[in-house]
Amino acid sequence: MAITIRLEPENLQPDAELRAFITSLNGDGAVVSFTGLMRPTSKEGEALTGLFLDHYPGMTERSISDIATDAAAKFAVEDILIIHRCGLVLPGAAIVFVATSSPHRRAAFEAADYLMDRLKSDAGFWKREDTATGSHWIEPTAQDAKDKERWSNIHAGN
Amino acid sequence: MAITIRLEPENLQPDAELRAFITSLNGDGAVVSFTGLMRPTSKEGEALTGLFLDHYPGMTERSISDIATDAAAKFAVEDILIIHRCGLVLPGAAIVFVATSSPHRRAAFEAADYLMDRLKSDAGFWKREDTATGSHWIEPTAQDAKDKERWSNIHAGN
Amino acid sequence: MAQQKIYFFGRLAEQLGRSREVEMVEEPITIRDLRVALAAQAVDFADALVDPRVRACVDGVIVTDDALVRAGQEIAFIPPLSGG
Amino acid sequence: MAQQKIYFFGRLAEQLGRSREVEMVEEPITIRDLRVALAAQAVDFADALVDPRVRACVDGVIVTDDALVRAGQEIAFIPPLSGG
Repeated sequence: MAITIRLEPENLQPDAELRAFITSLNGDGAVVSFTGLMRPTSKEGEALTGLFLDHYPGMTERSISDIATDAAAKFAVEDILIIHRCGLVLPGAAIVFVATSSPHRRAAFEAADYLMDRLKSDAGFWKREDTATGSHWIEPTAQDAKDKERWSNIHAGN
Repeated sequence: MAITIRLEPENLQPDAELRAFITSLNGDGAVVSFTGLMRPTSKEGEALTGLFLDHYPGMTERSISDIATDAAAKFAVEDILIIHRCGLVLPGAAIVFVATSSPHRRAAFEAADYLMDRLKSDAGFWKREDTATGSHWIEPTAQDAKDKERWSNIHAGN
Repeated sequence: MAQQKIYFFGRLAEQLGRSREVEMVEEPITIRDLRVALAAQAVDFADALVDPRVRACVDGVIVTDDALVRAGQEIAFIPPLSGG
Repeated sequence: MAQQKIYFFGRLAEQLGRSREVEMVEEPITIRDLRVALAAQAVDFADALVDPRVRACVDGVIVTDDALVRAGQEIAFIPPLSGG
Protein backbone atom coordinates (compact mmCIF):
# COMPACT_ATOMS: atom_id res chain seq x y z
CA MET A 1 0.00 0.00 0.00
CA ALA A 2 1.50 3.31 -1.07
CA ILE A 3 -0.09 6.74 -1.39
CA THR A 4 1.81 9.35 -3.35
CA ILE A 5 0.69 12.97 -3.59
CA ARG A 6 2.43 15.73 -5.51
CA LEU A 7 1.75 19.33 -6.42
CA GLU A 8 3.30 20.10 -9.78
CA PRO A 9 3.98 23.78 -10.49
CA GLU A 10 5.37 23.40 -14.01
CA ASN A 11 4.31 20.63 -16.30
CA LEU A 12 2.31 17.49 -15.64
CA GLN A 13 3.06 14.63 -18.06
CA PRO A 14 0.43 11.90 -17.73
CA ASP A 15 2.37 9.39 -19.83
CA ALA A 16 5.56 9.66 -17.77
CA GLU A 17 3.51 9.45 -14.56
CA LEU A 18 1.64 6.37 -15.78
CA ARG A 19 4.91 4.67 -16.72
CA ALA A 20 6.47 5.38 -13.33
CA PHE A 21 3.31 4.19 -11.53
CA ILE A 22 3.17 0.91 -13.47
CA THR A 23 6.89 0.32 -13.00
CA SER A 24 6.50 0.68 -9.23
CA LEU A 25 3.73 -1.94 -8.94
CA ASN A 26 4.19 -5.24 -7.24
CA GLY A 27 2.12 -7.79 -9.14
CA ASP A 28 -1.17 -5.91 -9.32
CA GLY A 29 -3.19 -6.66 -12.42
CA ALA A 30 -5.37 -3.56 -12.78
CA VAL A 31 -4.39 0.08 -13.22
CA VAL A 32 -6.92 2.86 -13.77
CA SER A 33 -5.84 6.40 -14.57
CA PHE A 34 -7.70 9.64 -14.93
CA THR A 35 -6.28 12.66 -16.69
CA GLY A 36 -8.08 15.98 -16.45
CA LEU A 37 -7.14 18.38 -19.20
CA MET A 38 -7.81 22.09 -19.29
CA ARG A 39 -10.75 22.68 -21.59
CA PRO A 40 -10.34 25.61 -23.98
CA THR A 41 -13.68 27.17 -23.07
CA SER A 42 -15.50 28.06 -19.85
CA LYS A 43 -18.86 26.55 -18.87
CA GLU A 44 -20.40 29.64 -20.43
CA GLY A 45 -18.55 29.03 -23.69
CA GLU A 46 -15.95 31.83 -23.47
CA ALA A 47 -12.52 31.07 -24.93
CA LEU A 48 -10.01 30.69 -22.09
CA THR A 49 -6.37 31.74 -22.28
CA GLY A 50 -5.41 30.07 -19.01
CA LEU A 51 -6.50 28.65 -15.69
CA PHE A 52 -4.68 29.77 -12.57
CA LEU A 53 -4.72 27.46 -9.55
CA ASP A 54 -3.80 29.21 -6.33
CA HIS A 55 -2.94 26.97 -3.39
CA TYR A 56 -2.05 27.24 0.28
CA PRO A 57 1.21 25.33 0.78
CA GLY A 58 0.74 22.60 3.37
CA MET A 59 -3.02 22.95 3.60
CA THR A 60 -3.60 22.05 -0.05
CA GLU A 61 -1.36 18.97 0.12
CA ARG A 62 -3.15 17.90 3.30
CA SER A 63 -6.57 18.24 1.65
CA ILE A 64 -5.41 15.94 -1.18
CA SER A 65 -3.74 13.52 1.17
CA ASP A 66 -6.93 13.25 3.27
CA ILE A 67 -8.91 12.39 0.12
CA ALA A 68 -6.40 9.68 -0.82
CA THR A 69 -6.48 8.22 2.68
CA ASP A 70 -10.29 8.08 2.57
CA ALA A 71 -10.14 6.27 -0.79
CA ALA A 72 -7.61 3.77 0.55
CA ALA A 73 -9.95 3.02 3.48
CA LYS A 74 -13.04 2.63 1.26
CA PHE A 75 -11.66 0.52 -1.60
CA ALA A 76 -9.40 -2.52 -1.87
CA VAL A 77 -6.71 -0.65 -3.76
CA GLU A 78 -3.01 -1.16 -3.47
CA ASP A 79 -1.39 2.07 -4.69
CA ILE A 80 -2.77 5.57 -5.19
CA LEU A 81 -1.04 8.39 -7.05
CA ILE A 82 -2.42 11.93 -7.24
CA ILE A 83 -0.56 14.69 -9.04
CA HIS A 84 -2.23 18.08 -9.24
CA ARG A 85 -1.07 21.14 -11.07
CA CYS A 86 -0.78 24.47 -9.31
CA GLY A 87 0.00 27.82 -10.89
CA LEU A 88 -0.94 28.75 -14.42
CA VAL A 89 -2.27 25.99 -16.68
CA LEU A 90 -2.69 26.53 -20.41
CA PRO A 91 -5.56 25.17 -22.54
CA GLY A 92 -5.10 21.49 -23.39
CA ALA A 93 -2.55 20.92 -20.62
CA ALA A 94 -3.11 18.36 -17.86
CA ILE A 95 -4.50 19.73 -14.58
CA VAL A 96 -4.73 16.49 -12.64
CA PHE A 97 -3.54 12.90 -12.97
CA VAL A 98 -4.84 10.14 -10.74
CA ALA A 99 -3.82 6.48 -10.86
CA THR A 100 -4.98 3.53 -8.79
CA SER A 101 -3.94 -0.09 -8.78
CA SER A 102 -5.47 -3.22 -7.36
CA PRO A 103 -5.44 -6.96 -7.96
CA HIS A 104 -8.89 -6.69 -9.57
CA ARG A 105 -10.25 -3.95 -11.73
CA ARG A 106 -13.49 -3.07 -9.92
CA ALA A 107 -11.74 -1.51 -6.91
CA ALA A 108 -9.30 0.39 -9.13
CA PHE A 109 -12.15 1.90 -11.17
CA GLU A 110 -14.22 2.82 -8.11
CA ALA A 111 -11.29 4.37 -6.26
CA ALA A 112 -10.27 6.53 -9.23
CA ASP A 113 -13.87 7.66 -9.76
CA TYR A 114 -14.21 8.47 -6.04
CA LEU A 115 -10.88 10.33 -5.94
CA MET A 116 -11.95 12.58 -8.80
CA ASP A 117 -15.35 13.35 -7.28
CA ARG A 118 -13.70 14.25 -3.98
CA LEU A 119 -10.87 16.24 -5.56
CA LYS A 120 -13.34 18.25 -7.63
CA SER A 121 -15.15 19.48 -4.52
CA ASP A 122 -12.68 19.16 -1.63
CA ALA A 123 -9.17 19.80 -2.97
CA GLY A 124 -7.77 23.01 -1.51
CA PHE A 125 -7.45 25.20 -4.59
CA TRP A 126 -8.75 28.53 -5.76
CA LYS A 127 -9.22 28.65 -9.50
CA ARG A 128 -9.25 31.67 -11.75
CA GLU A 129 -10.32 31.49 -15.38
CA ASP A 130 -8.49 33.93 -17.65
CA THR A 131 -9.93 35.18 -20.92
CA ALA A 132 -8.58 37.70 -23.41
CA THR A 133 -10.76 40.37 -21.79
CA GLY A 134 -10.47 39.59 -18.09
CA SER A 135 -10.57 36.88 -15.48
CA HIS A 136 -12.82 35.60 -12.72
CA TRP A 137 -12.48 33.30 -9.72
CA ILE A 138 -14.67 30.21 -9.73
CA GLU A 139 -16.46 28.33 -6.99
CA PRO A 140 -17.51 24.66 -6.80
CA THR A 141 -20.66 23.87 -8.71
CA ALA A 142 -23.81 22.15 -7.52
CA GLN A 143 -22.82 19.27 -9.84
CA ASP A 144 -19.53 18.85 -7.95
CA ALA A 145 -21.42 18.63 -4.66
CA LYS A 146 -23.81 16.08 -6.19
CA ASP A 147 -20.95 13.97 -7.58
CA LYS A 148 -19.35 13.88 -4.16
CA GLU A 149 -22.66 12.85 -2.57
CA ARG A 150 -22.79 9.72 -4.73
CA TRP A 151 -20.34 8.16 -2.28
CA SER A 152 -21.99 9.12 1.01
CA ASN A 153 -24.40 6.19 1.24
CA ILE A 154 -22.41 3.36 -0.22
CA HIS A 155 -19.55 1.39 1.22
CA ALA A 156 -20.61 2.88 4.54
CA GLY A 157 -19.48 -0.20 6.39
CA ASN A 158 -16.13 -0.56 4.64
CA MET B 1 -15.90 10.57 -32.47
CA ALA B 2 -13.13 8.09 -33.24
CA ILE B 3 -12.81 4.41 -32.38
CA THR B 4 -9.38 2.85 -32.67
CA ILE B 5 -8.76 -0.87 -32.22
CA ARG B 6 -5.41 -2.63 -32.48
CA LEU B 7 -4.05 -6.09 -31.86
CA GLU B 8 -0.47 -5.86 -30.69
CA PRO B 9 1.66 -8.99 -31.17
CA GLU B 10 4.88 -7.69 -29.63
CA ASN B 11 4.90 -5.10 -26.90
CA LEU B 12 2.15 -2.91 -25.52
CA GLN B 13 3.38 0.33 -23.95
CA PRO B 14 0.60 2.00 -21.95
CA ASP B 15 2.48 5.26 -21.49
CA ALA B 16 3.16 5.76 -25.20
CA GLU B 17 -0.45 4.85 -25.99
CA LEU B 18 -1.79 7.30 -23.41
CA ARG B 19 0.40 10.08 -24.80
CA ALA B 20 -0.76 9.44 -28.37
CA PHE B 21 -4.39 9.28 -27.26
CA ILE B 22 -4.20 12.57 -25.35
CA THR B 23 -2.35 14.27 -28.20
CA SER B 24 -5.11 13.29 -30.62
CA LEU B 25 -7.92 14.81 -28.54
CA ASN B 26 -9.90 17.80 -29.61
CA GLY B 27 -10.72 19.78 -26.49
CA ASP B 28 -12.09 16.97 -24.31
CA GLY B 29 -11.44 17.43 -20.62
CA ALA B 30 -11.59 13.88 -19.25
CA VAL B 31 -9.47 10.86 -20.14
CA VAL B 32 -9.79 7.52 -18.37
CA SER B 33 -7.39 4.68 -19.05
CA PHE B 34 -7.29 1.08 -17.94
CA THR B 35 -4.16 -1.04 -18.13
CA GLY B 36 -4.43 -4.77 -17.50
CA LEU B 37 -1.11 -6.34 -16.55
CA MET B 38 -0.28 -10.02 -16.53
CA ARG B 39 -0.35 -11.20 -12.94
CA PRO B 40 2.54 -13.49 -11.95
CA THR B 41 0.25 -16.16 -10.49
CA SER B 42 -2.86 -18.02 -11.61
CA LYS B 43 -6.20 -17.83 -9.75
CA GLU B 44 -5.08 -21.01 -8.00
CA GLY B 45 -1.83 -19.40 -6.93
CA GLU B 46 0.60 -21.20 -9.27
CA ALA B 47 3.55 -19.18 -10.54
CA LEU B 48 3.06 -18.40 -14.23
CA THR B 49 5.85 -18.18 -16.77
CA GLY B 50 3.65 -16.76 -19.52
CA LEU B 51 0.17 -16.23 -20.89
CA PHE B 52 -0.47 -17.11 -24.52
CA LEU B 53 -3.36 -15.39 -26.29
CA ASP B 54 -4.44 -17.16 -29.44
CA HIS B 55 -6.66 -15.19 -31.79
CA TYR B 56 -8.57 -15.66 -35.02
CA PRO B 57 -7.47 -12.88 -37.39
CA GLY B 58 -10.46 -10.84 -38.48
CA MET B 59 -12.91 -12.40 -36.08
CA THR B 60 -11.01 -11.25 -32.98
CA GLU B 61 -10.71 -7.67 -34.24
CA ARG B 62 -14.42 -7.69 -35.08
CA SER B 63 -15.34 -8.89 -31.57
CA ILE B 64 -13.37 -5.98 -30.08
CA SER B 65 -14.73 -3.49 -32.56
CA ASP B 66 -18.31 -4.55 -31.76
CA ILE B 67 -17.67 -3.96 -28.06
CA ALA B 68 -16.29 -0.48 -28.77
CA THR B 69 -19.25 0.38 -30.97
CA ASP B 70 -21.66 -0.70 -28.22
CA ALA B 71 -19.81 1.50 -25.72
CA ALA B 72 -19.94 4.48 -28.08
CA ALA B 73 -23.71 4.02 -28.40
CA LYS B 74 -24.28 3.69 -24.63
CA PHE B 75 -22.08 6.50 -23.29
CA ALA B 76 -21.44 10.11 -24.27
CA VAL B 77 -17.78 9.49 -25.06
CA GLU B 78 -15.78 11.14 -27.78
CA ASP B 79 -12.85 8.80 -28.50
CA ILE B 80 -12.25 5.15 -27.68
CA LEU B 81 -8.93 3.33 -27.95
CA ILE B 82 -8.53 -0.41 -27.36
CA ILE B 83 -5.19 -2.15 -27.77
CA HIS B 84 -5.02 -5.82 -26.94
CA ARG B 85 -2.00 -8.07 -26.88
CA CYS B 86 -1.98 -11.33 -28.79
CA GLY B 87 0.69 -14.01 -28.70
CA LEU B 88 2.87 -14.70 -25.68
CA VAL B 89 2.70 -12.24 -22.78
CA LEU B 90 5.22 -12.36 -19.93
CA PRO B 91 4.43 -11.72 -16.24
CA GLY B 92 4.12 -8.01 -15.46
CA ALA B 93 3.62 -7.03 -19.10
CA ALA B 94 0.52 -5.19 -20.30
CA ILE B 95 -2.21 -7.37 -21.82
CA VAL B 96 -4.77 -4.68 -22.58
CA PHE B 97 -4.93 -0.89 -22.69
CA VAL B 98 -8.21 0.97 -22.97
CA ALA B 99 -8.68 4.73 -23.07
CA THR B 100 -11.82 6.82 -23.32
CA SER B 101 -12.34 10.56 -23.55
CA SER B 102 -15.32 12.79 -23.04
CA PRO B 103 -16.10 16.38 -22.13
CA HIS B 104 -17.10 15.23 -18.63
CA ARG B 105 -15.55 12.51 -16.53
CA ARG B 106 -18.62 10.39 -15.68
CA ALA B 107 -19.08 9.10 -19.24
CA ALA B 108 -15.36 8.42 -19.64
CA PHE B 109 -15.27 6.35 -16.42
CA GLU B 110 -18.42 4.40 -17.26
CA ALA B 111 -17.34 3.65 -20.81
CA ALA B 112 -13.90 2.36 -19.73
CA ASP B 113 -15.47 0.21 -17.00
CA TYR B 114 -18.02 -1.16 -19.49
CA LEU B 115 -15.37 -1.85 -22.14
CA MET B 116 -13.31 -3.90 -19.70
CA ASP B 117 -16.30 -5.94 -18.50
CA ARG B 118 -17.26 -6.69 -22.10
CA LEU B 119 -13.69 -7.42 -23.25
CA LYS B 120 -13.18 -9.83 -20.36
CA SER B 121 -16.09 -11.99 -21.44
CA ASP B 122 -16.64 -11.27 -25.16
CA ALA B 123 -13.27 -10.56 -26.75
CA GLY B 124 -12.35 -13.31 -29.21
CA PHE B 125 -9.29 -14.83 -27.56
CA TRP B 126 -8.24 -18.22 -26.29
CA LYS B 127 -5.88 -17.96 -23.35
CA ARG B 128 -3.35 -20.49 -22.16
CA GLU B 129 -1.55 -20.16 -18.85
CA ASP B 130 2.00 -21.53 -18.86
CA THR B 131 3.77 -22.72 -15.73
CA ALA B 132 7.19 -24.32 -15.27
CA THR B 133 5.52 -27.74 -15.27
CA GLY B 134 2.88 -27.41 -17.97
CA SER B 135 0.10 -25.29 -19.34
CA HIS B 136 -3.67 -25.19 -19.55
CA TRP B 137 -6.30 -23.34 -21.56
CA ILE B 138 -8.69 -21.17 -19.60
CA GLU B 139 -12.36 -20.39 -20.03
CA PRO B 140 -14.35 -17.32 -18.94
CA THR B 141 -15.26 -17.30 -15.28
CA ALA B 142 -18.67 -16.87 -13.68
CA GLN B 143 -17.35 -13.54 -12.34
CA ASP B 144 -16.71 -12.35 -15.91
CA ALA B 145 -20.29 -13.20 -16.88
CA LYS B 146 -21.56 -11.38 -13.78
CA ASP B 147 -19.45 -8.29 -14.52
CA LYS B 148 -20.86 -8.15 -18.02
CA GLU B 149 -24.42 -8.49 -16.68
CA ARG B 150 -24.00 -5.30 -14.63
CA TRP B 151 -24.67 -3.38 -17.83
CA SER B 152 -27.71 -5.27 -19.14
CA ASN B 153 -30.37 -3.37 -17.18
CA ILE B 154 -28.99 0.13 -17.13
CA HIS B 155 -28.85 2.72 -19.86
CA ALA B 156 -31.41 0.53 -21.61
CA GLY B 157 -32.98 3.55 -23.27
CA ASN B 158 -29.74 5.18 -24.36
CA MET C 1 -14.95 -33.27 -54.69
CA ALA C 2 -13.50 -29.99 -53.41
CA GLN C 3 -10.46 -29.66 -51.14
CA GLN C 4 -11.23 -27.48 -48.15
CA LYS C 5 -9.09 -26.00 -45.43
CA ILE C 6 -10.48 -26.16 -41.90
CA TYR C 7 -8.96 -23.86 -39.26
CA PHE C 8 -8.61 -24.45 -35.54
CA PHE C 9 -7.89 -22.09 -32.66
CA GLY C 10 -6.93 -22.21 -29.00
CA ARG C 11 -6.76 -25.69 -27.48
CA LEU C 12 -7.85 -27.26 -30.78
CA ALA C 13 -4.96 -25.65 -32.69
CA GLU C 14 -2.57 -27.09 -30.11
CA GLN C 15 -4.08 -30.57 -30.47
CA LEU C 16 -4.74 -30.65 -34.23
CA GLY C 17 -2.55 -28.01 -35.81
CA ARG C 18 -3.61 -24.63 -37.11
CA SER C 19 -5.43 -26.05 -40.14
CA ARG C 20 -6.21 -29.25 -42.02
CA GLU C 21 -7.04 -29.99 -45.64
CA VAL C 22 -10.17 -32.13 -45.91
CA GLU C 23 -12.60 -33.24 -48.65
CA MET C 24 -15.99 -31.57 -48.93
CA VAL C 25 -17.97 -34.71 -49.76
CA GLU C 26 -21.10 -32.75 -50.61
CA GLU C 27 -22.07 -29.09 -50.60
CA PRO C 28 -23.80 -27.04 -49.46
CA ILE C 29 -23.75 -28.97 -46.23
CA THR C 30 -24.98 -28.13 -42.75
CA ILE C 31 -22.38 -27.76 -40.01
CA ARG C 32 -24.09 -30.71 -38.31
CA ASP C 33 -23.51 -32.99 -41.31
CA LEU C 34 -20.03 -31.57 -41.88
CA ARG C 35 -19.01 -32.59 -38.36
CA VAL C 36 -20.06 -36.18 -39.07
CA ALA C 37 -18.38 -36.26 -42.49
CA LEU C 38 -15.12 -34.83 -41.16
CA ALA C 39 -15.08 -37.06 -38.09
CA ALA C 40 -15.18 -40.07 -40.45
CA GLN C 41 -12.26 -38.68 -42.53
CA ALA C 42 -10.02 -37.58 -39.73
CA VAL C 43 -10.19 -39.84 -36.73
CA ASP C 44 -7.84 -37.70 -34.62
CA PHE C 45 -10.22 -34.79 -34.57
CA ALA C 46 -13.46 -36.72 -34.25
CA ASP C 47 -13.58 -35.93 -30.52
CA ALA C 48 -13.27 -32.21 -31.13
CA LEU C 49 -15.96 -32.21 -33.80
CA VAL C 50 -18.59 -34.02 -31.76
CA ASP C 51 -18.08 -31.83 -28.68
CA PRO C 52 -21.11 -29.45 -28.66
CA ARG C 53 -19.00 -26.81 -26.88
CA VAL C 54 -16.81 -26.65 -29.97
CA ARG C 55 -18.51 -24.23 -32.34
CA ALA C 56 -18.18 -23.57 -36.02
CA CYS C 57 -17.29 -20.26 -37.67
CA VAL C 58 -18.04 -19.54 -41.31
CA ASP C 59 -16.22 -16.57 -42.82
CA GLY C 60 -15.26 -15.45 -39.33
CA VAL C 61 -18.77 -15.53 -37.84
CA ILE C 62 -19.90 -18.09 -35.26
CA VAL C 63 -22.82 -20.10 -36.72
CA THR C 64 -25.25 -22.71 -35.45
CA ASP C 65 -25.20 -26.35 -36.49
CA ASP C 66 -28.07 -25.67 -38.90
CA ALA C 67 -25.99 -23.22 -40.95
CA LEU C 68 -25.16 -24.25 -44.53
CA VAL C 69 -21.60 -23.98 -45.74
CA ARG C 70 -20.03 -24.29 -49.20
CA ALA C 71 -16.52 -25.21 -50.29
CA GLY C 72 -14.39 -22.09 -50.58
CA GLN C 73 -15.87 -20.40 -47.52
CA GLU C 74 -13.56 -19.94 -44.54
CA ILE C 75 -14.47 -22.66 -42.05
CA ALA C 76 -13.12 -22.91 -38.51
CA PHE C 77 -13.90 -24.90 -35.39
CA ILE C 78 -13.32 -23.10 -32.11
CA PRO C 79 -13.38 -24.08 -28.43
CA PRO C 80 -15.14 -21.75 -25.95
CA LEU C 81 -13.63 -18.25 -25.97
CA SER C 82 -11.54 -17.26 -22.95
CA GLY C 83 -12.37 -13.58 -23.32
CA GLY C 84 -9.74 -10.84 -23.14
CA MET D 1 1.80 44.53 20.85
CA ALA D 2 2.90 41.73 18.54
CA GLN D 3 3.37 42.07 14.78
CA GLN D 4 1.53 39.35 12.94
CA LYS D 5 1.49 38.24 9.33
CA ILE D 6 -1.92 37.44 7.86
CA TYR D 7 -2.03 35.41 4.63
CA PHE D 8 -4.58 35.54 1.85
CA PHE D 9 -5.36 33.15 -1.00
CA GLY D 10 -7.33 33.07 -4.21
CA ARG D 11 -9.42 36.15 -4.95
CA LEU D 12 -8.32 37.73 -1.66
CA ALA D 13 -4.63 37.44 -2.55
CA GLU D 14 -5.36 39.19 -5.81
CA GLN D 15 -7.20 42.01 -4.02
CA LEU D 16 -5.03 42.39 -0.92
CA GLY D 17 -1.67 40.85 -1.71
CA ARG D 18 -0.35 37.54 -0.52
CA SER D 19 0.13 38.72 3.09
CA ARG D 20 -0.11 41.74 5.37
CA GLU D 21 1.64 42.70 8.58
CA VAL D 22 -0.88 43.72 11.24
CA GLU D 23 -0.88 44.39 14.99
CA MET D 24 -2.31 41.78 17.34
CA VAL D 25 -4.02 44.19 19.72
CA GLU D 26 -4.80 41.47 22.22
CA GLU D 27 -4.20 37.73 22.44
CA PRO D 28 -5.43 35.08 22.59
CA ILE D 29 -8.28 36.44 20.55
CA THR D 30 -11.21 34.75 18.83
CA ILE D 31 -11.34 34.86 15.06
CA ARG D 32 -14.58 36.81 15.41
CA ASP D 33 -12.87 39.56 17.43
CA LEU D 34 -9.78 39.44 15.23
CA ARG D 35 -11.93 40.21 12.17
CA VAL D 36 -13.28 43.33 13.87
CA ALA D 37 -9.84 44.45 15.12
CA LEU D 38 -8.22 43.98 11.72
CA ALA D 39 -11.06 45.63 9.83
CA ALA D 40 -10.46 48.76 11.94
CA GLN D 41 -6.70 48.70 11.20
CA ALA D 42 -6.86 48.00 7.52
CA VAL D 43 -9.80 49.61 5.83
CA ASP D 44 -9.09 48.05 2.42
CA PHE D 45 -9.68 44.54 3.65
CA ALA D 46 -12.59 45.28 5.95
CA ASP D 47 -15.02 43.97 3.31
CA ALA D 48 -13.18 40.68 3.05
CA LEU D 49 -13.02 40.21 6.80
CA VAL D 50 -16.74 40.76 7.45
CA ASP D 51 -17.84 38.42 4.64
CA PRO D 52 -19.00 35.21 6.43
CA ARG D 53 -18.03 33.17 3.35
CA VAL D 54 -14.42 34.16 3.96
CA ARG D 55 -13.07 31.69 6.49
CA ALA D 56 -10.07 31.71 8.75
CA CYS D 57 -7.29 29.13 8.85
CA VAL D 58 -4.99 28.71 11.82
CA ASP D 59 -1.81 26.74 11.22
CA GLY D 60 -3.26 25.50 7.95
CA VAL D 61 -6.57 24.23 9.36
CA ILE D 62 -9.93 25.90 8.69
CA VAL D 63 -11.43 27.05 12.01
CA THR D 64 -14.73 28.54 13.19
CA ASP D 65 -15.13 32.12 14.36
CA ASP D 66 -15.08 30.91 17.96
CA ALA D 67 -11.52 29.59 17.63
CA LEU D 68 -8.84 31.31 19.70
CA VAL D 69 -5.63 32.39 18.02
CA ARG D 70 -2.32 33.68 19.40
CA ALA D 71 0.39 35.82 17.82
CA GLY D 72 2.97 33.62 16.13
CA GLN D 73 0.44 31.12 14.80
CA GLU D 74 -0.01 31.01 11.03
CA ILE D 75 -3.21 32.89 10.28
CA ALA D 76 -4.89 33.06 6.88
CA PHE D 77 -8.21 34.23 5.49
CA ILE D 78 -9.54 32.27 2.56
CA PRO D 79 -12.45 32.64 0.14
CA PRO D 80 -14.56 29.53 -0.69
CA LEU D 81 -12.44 26.76 -2.21
CA SER D 82 -12.89 26.11 -5.91
CA GLY D 83 -11.96 22.43 -5.60
CA GLY D 84 -9.54 20.71 -7.97
